[in-house]
Amino acid sequence: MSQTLAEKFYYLMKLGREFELRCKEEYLKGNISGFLHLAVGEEAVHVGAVVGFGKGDLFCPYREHVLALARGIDPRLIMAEMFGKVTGVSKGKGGSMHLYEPRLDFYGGNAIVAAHIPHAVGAGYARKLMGEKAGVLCIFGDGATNNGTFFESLNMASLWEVPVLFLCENNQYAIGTHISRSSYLKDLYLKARDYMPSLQVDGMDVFEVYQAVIRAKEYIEEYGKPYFIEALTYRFEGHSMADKGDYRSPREMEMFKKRDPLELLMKKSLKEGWLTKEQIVLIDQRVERLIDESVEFAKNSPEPSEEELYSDLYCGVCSHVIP
Amino acid sequence: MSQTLAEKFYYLMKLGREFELRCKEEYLKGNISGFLHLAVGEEAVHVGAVVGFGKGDLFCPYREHVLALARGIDPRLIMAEMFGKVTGVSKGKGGSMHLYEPRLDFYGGNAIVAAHIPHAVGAGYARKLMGEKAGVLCIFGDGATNNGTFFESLNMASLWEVPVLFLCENNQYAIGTHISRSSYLKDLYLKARDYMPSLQVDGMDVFEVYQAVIRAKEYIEEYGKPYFIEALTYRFEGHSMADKGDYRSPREMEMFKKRDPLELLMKKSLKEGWLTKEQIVLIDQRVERLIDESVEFAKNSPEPSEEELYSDLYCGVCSHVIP
Amino acid sequence: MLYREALNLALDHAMEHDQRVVLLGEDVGFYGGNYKVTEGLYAKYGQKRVIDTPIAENSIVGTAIGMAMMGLRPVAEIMTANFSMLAMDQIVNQIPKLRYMSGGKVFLPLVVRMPQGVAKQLAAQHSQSLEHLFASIPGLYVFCASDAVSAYHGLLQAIKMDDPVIFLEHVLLYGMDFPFEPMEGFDPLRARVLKKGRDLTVVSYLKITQDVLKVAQWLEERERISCEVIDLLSLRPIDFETIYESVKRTKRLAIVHEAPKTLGLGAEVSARISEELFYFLDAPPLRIAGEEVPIPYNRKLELMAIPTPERIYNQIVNWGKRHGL
Amino acid sequence: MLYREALNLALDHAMEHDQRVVLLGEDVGFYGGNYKVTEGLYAKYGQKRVIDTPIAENSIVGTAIGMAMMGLRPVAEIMTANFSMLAMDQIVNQIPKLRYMSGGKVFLPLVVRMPQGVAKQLAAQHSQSLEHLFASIPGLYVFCASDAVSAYHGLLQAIKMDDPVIFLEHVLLYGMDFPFEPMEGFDPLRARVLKKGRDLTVVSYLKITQDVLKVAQWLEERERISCEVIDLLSLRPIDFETIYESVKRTKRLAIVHEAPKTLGLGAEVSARISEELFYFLDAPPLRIAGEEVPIPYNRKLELMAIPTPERIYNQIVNWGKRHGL
Ligand SMILES: Cc1ncc(C[n+]2csc(CCOP(=O)(O)OP(=O)(O)O)c2C)c(N)n1
Ligand SMILES: Cc1ncc(C[n+]2csc(CCOP(=O)(O)OP(=O)(O)O)c2C)c(N)n1
Ligand SMILES: [Mg+2]
Ligand SMILES: [Mg+2]
Repeated sequence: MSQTLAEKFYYLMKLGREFELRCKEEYLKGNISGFLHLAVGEEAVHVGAVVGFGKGDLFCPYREHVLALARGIDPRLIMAEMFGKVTGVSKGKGGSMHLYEPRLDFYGGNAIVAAHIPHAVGAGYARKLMGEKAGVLCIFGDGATNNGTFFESLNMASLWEVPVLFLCENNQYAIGTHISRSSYLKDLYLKARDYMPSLQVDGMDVFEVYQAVIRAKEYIEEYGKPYFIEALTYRFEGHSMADKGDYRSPREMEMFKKRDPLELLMKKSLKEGWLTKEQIVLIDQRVERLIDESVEFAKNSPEPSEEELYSDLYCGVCSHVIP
Repeated sequence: MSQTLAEKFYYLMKLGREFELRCKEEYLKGNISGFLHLAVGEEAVHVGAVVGFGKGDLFCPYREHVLALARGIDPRLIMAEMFGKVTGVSKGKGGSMHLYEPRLDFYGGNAIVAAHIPHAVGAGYARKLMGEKAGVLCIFGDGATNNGTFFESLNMASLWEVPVLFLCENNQYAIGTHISRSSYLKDLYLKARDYMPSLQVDGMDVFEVYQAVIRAKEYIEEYGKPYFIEALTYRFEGHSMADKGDYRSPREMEMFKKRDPLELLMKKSLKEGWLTKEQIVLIDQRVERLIDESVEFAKNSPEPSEEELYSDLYCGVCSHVIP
Repeated sequence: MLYREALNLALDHAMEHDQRVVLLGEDVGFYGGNYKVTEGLYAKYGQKRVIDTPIAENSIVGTAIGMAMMGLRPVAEIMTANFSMLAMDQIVNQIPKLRYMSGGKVFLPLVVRMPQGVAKQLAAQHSQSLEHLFASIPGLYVFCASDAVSAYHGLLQAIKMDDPVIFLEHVLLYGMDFPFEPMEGFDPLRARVLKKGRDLTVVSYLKITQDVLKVAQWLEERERISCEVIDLLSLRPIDFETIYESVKRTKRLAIVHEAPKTLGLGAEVSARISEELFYFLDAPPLRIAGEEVPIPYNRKLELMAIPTPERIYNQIVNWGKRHGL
Repeated sequence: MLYREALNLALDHAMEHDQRVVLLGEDVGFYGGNYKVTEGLYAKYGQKRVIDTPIAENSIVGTAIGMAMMGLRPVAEIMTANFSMLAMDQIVNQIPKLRYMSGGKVFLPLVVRMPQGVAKQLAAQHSQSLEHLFASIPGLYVFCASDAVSAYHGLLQAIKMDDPVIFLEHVLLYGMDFPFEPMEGFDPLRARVLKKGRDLTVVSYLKITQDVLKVAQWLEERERISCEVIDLLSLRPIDFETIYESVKRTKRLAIVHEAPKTLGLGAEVSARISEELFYFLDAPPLRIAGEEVPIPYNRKLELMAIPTPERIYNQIVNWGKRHGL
């Protein structure tokens, strides 16, 4: 069990890491533009949560490449989106912050902080009303928990008994502002504890995240009610490509890099015998191939045609259920 | 001490009660229009808080006649405002929901639920920055505590150490919606307890409100930090003149009317010997005279002239401090 | 039939035939709605489909979006348009962009209903007309209704559509009684010609259409000026074809609305007519609109701030005199 | 001088001379501002006067209002205009109404600064131009700046005013370098005639004014069309006097902006010019504006969605041909 899991985690986290580092390269080459937010350092949260949650809808912030990959969206389609190509998951109209794949229950990518949180609540409400019990996973940052919409959503979810797992990835920063300068409460799970079960986990340990999410998912499905997890993590890169991230002390950065979730997982897996060096090399090679293919695919894909400017704005159709 | 206080409370609460009942009459006669929200039943909160708080800025919701009277605004000017006359505190342009008197540190009257809460935080910040320590009293309803702006304000006030007393008058209803249908937490002081000292008081007992506010004020002035009080109360009338309030059971209404704050105060004052029957009669007469005068004044006051339509929109002047 | 009853009928009809239709908003359930538009529906459809919400406008619209993404067809009520300013992030940044940004993968069959306008002495924060804010946003539909028939059919059509619609009502219309006869083939995207005329085309919408009809009669009777009255049922998109067709005949256009003139809907209509029919026009398009002030509480000032039938009449007559009508 | 440096200079100057001036917003303090407009001010004036805020736009503006009521002169930064939609309650329902509703008793000497517009592939939620939403609200002033001089003086003047001002910047201007010479008697309420011309008046503002200047040169060189270029520094109120004066001479008006055409500022300018100068006009006023879509991520589509210098040029030439220019 741990073996299969370790392999899966390592694959997805490595894929996430390398995919994003490649995005960075392609950004510097000018193939990707706009805001590019990397989750390097936060892969354990993203992968642990998505794998642990399993079936159910995902609502994500703009830092969502790894989440999309973990959900199983084809990396080629994601890379094509970043390149602004018509083959991208959002036809090249969304870009890095707006990846969508409803067939895999993946609902973005949203570039307005906290705005997707009520979407998740509404989605959970709908699923429950329609008799499904999988529930919804909603991911957002520490900064988002200072926004009123977050609180409104906590209240609605608990009041209406909506099956949502609120997952706060606390990387301590909102762009250049440390949490101590923006939130009176530093332990963010406190913000939810009066509304629902709420706890804090080590977001650098993919197993810990995974297990907490599994438990949360069980609770959500059993009771049809919300749950809150705060995962402590850190982003190794700047906020976006426009930010060097140098407002953080080298000491602080070092401290967290020592707990690189990917390395932690690798070391533990080797030590516990879940993975061999050879397996790791094989996975690494597979990841590299996949990413090369993705970039190739993206490069060779066509741009959207001019007609796309006005397509996808309105559906222009009506339901015929109502006479 | 209790004697002087009892007299003061009785006078202000009686004035508030009779003033509002008279407003209702004048409304039915067509002399007052628009939304008229009465605080009948909630006078102990309004009077206890304003008297207890003493010096400092007041920020109120739209149910603010009694608060304005307790702050010492001339009832004639309030009544004139209700009549839409140019002699009103807001020149007849604001009406019932928008009473302003900055000379008495009274800053409205706001008709958007919860919108004035950040104003109070900003005001407190400014006062503290300018070296004043009186702080700010901010009053709002139970319904307002479900709005995101409320939470944003709690966070800012505690983070920035702003001297604000947040006073929630929990009358259990937001228009026709009972608190149990709008808030997961029914004890509203819980919403603030992680941010600042926070407690619940009996809002029908003016002494209890008063004493809690005195203690809160001491804390605010000493530490320059925020404080939260939830006062449990009830409104005896409908939400506004447009609402009959009949979504509440007669049983519930009766139960609360037995705890009419004005009667509670009167009984206690008589029993404790703080007030005599004769004193009460004298106060009642004084109140009646004052209200009659207010209505007379309002009636005899002129309407705003046509030029007033475009006045008070912009100041059109500049500060000369900056060269 | 009362306007509010027509709206209620539309909601009831939609909920009865489509399980996916749900209502949400402040006081819409147990209380029956602040303006009683949802009365009776809570009892009939239960609290899971008629949802009382906290006072949290941004998240009311936000949850409606999530519901719509999953296949429900939510109708959210914002108690009045004034409070929709709290929901502007969801209305401007989310609703009209999600389908586009997702390359068509997400669609939002939702309606956000709200009343607006000047009632009587509700003062500045409760008297606004804000249609132009919504109507300026690509990706939204903005519908409105000026009587019971357009209320019933317009709202029903908005619910049926797979696209998001902002549906505007007017506080003063709720209690007004109108003849009501359900009709076939009602299309809110087409403007209605409520009265044929020769000399002048008058465009309006919502409550003020009722005033315009009265003014048109006065003009006919007192000045022998024959107005063609066009009632817009959609403010985004605006059915310009119907307006062009009319103005080509009348050679003159007036547009009347309650919102202040500056950047109001009249600006767009006037600009478009100049662009398309410049050489047809016998007079500059006339805008009759609210004053550039917040709405004051005092009744006299309040009535000065918005176009009354008298003022509409006088402005048309004076403009007509200046421009050879 | 860079545009962002000019803004920084204005803030610094104001803070140095007036203790009551405070700054607040996300990342404005320790970090120096997302676009570095407030760089250095935190170190110079301390954290009490340069206040880092949580991500809570409605309450950022709300606290600024409270500060202004007490006599401070806050300058709030909203990181980009897109996020101002979260603050619309305070911007629409509070700021422009408080003075009026209080019969003049409360005044709000505050500025809300924000950049807007299309940068490069930031997609629909980060690329909006929303000036018309603010400019339609009575009680607000809406200023903007198209170069370093107007940035410096415009912002400084906004801070000096006892009235509330929404101050719009453009994301693409921040890094642009301009000649800078402080001037006497700068008045943001007056539009600037940046270039004199005979055949046509072109009105614009913010970044696109820079494009218009380029287009005016091309038109002169290639088509011998002489444009008068007017740069608006205030969008509410608009200085129509300056526009009238110009159009009376040129007989033709074009207005250019990045926001979508429908209900954009061009609608108001066009409508007003028709109303006031109907008999002077040799051609219908021309609006050159953004397309009616959210801004797409793909660069090719993005550039199709907004007026580029080439497209401005072509539209003017074609319109000129149709209308005898
Ligand atoms: C409502 C809103 N305000 C401001 C921004 C600008 N902004 C983008 S990301 C960000 C910081 C968010 O921090 P956090 O929620 O902790 O997420 P992280 O970036 O750390 O993953 C800000 C302020 C925005 N996108 N939306
Ligand atoms: C933002 C906003 N939403 C809705 C309303 C309509 N409204 C006016 S009062 C009210 C109820 C407020 O309840 P509460 O805060 O408990 O105050 P109370 O009336 O009980 O004193 C509502 C929903 C409003 N004025 N503002
Ligand atoms: Mg963060
Ligand atoms: Mg209440």
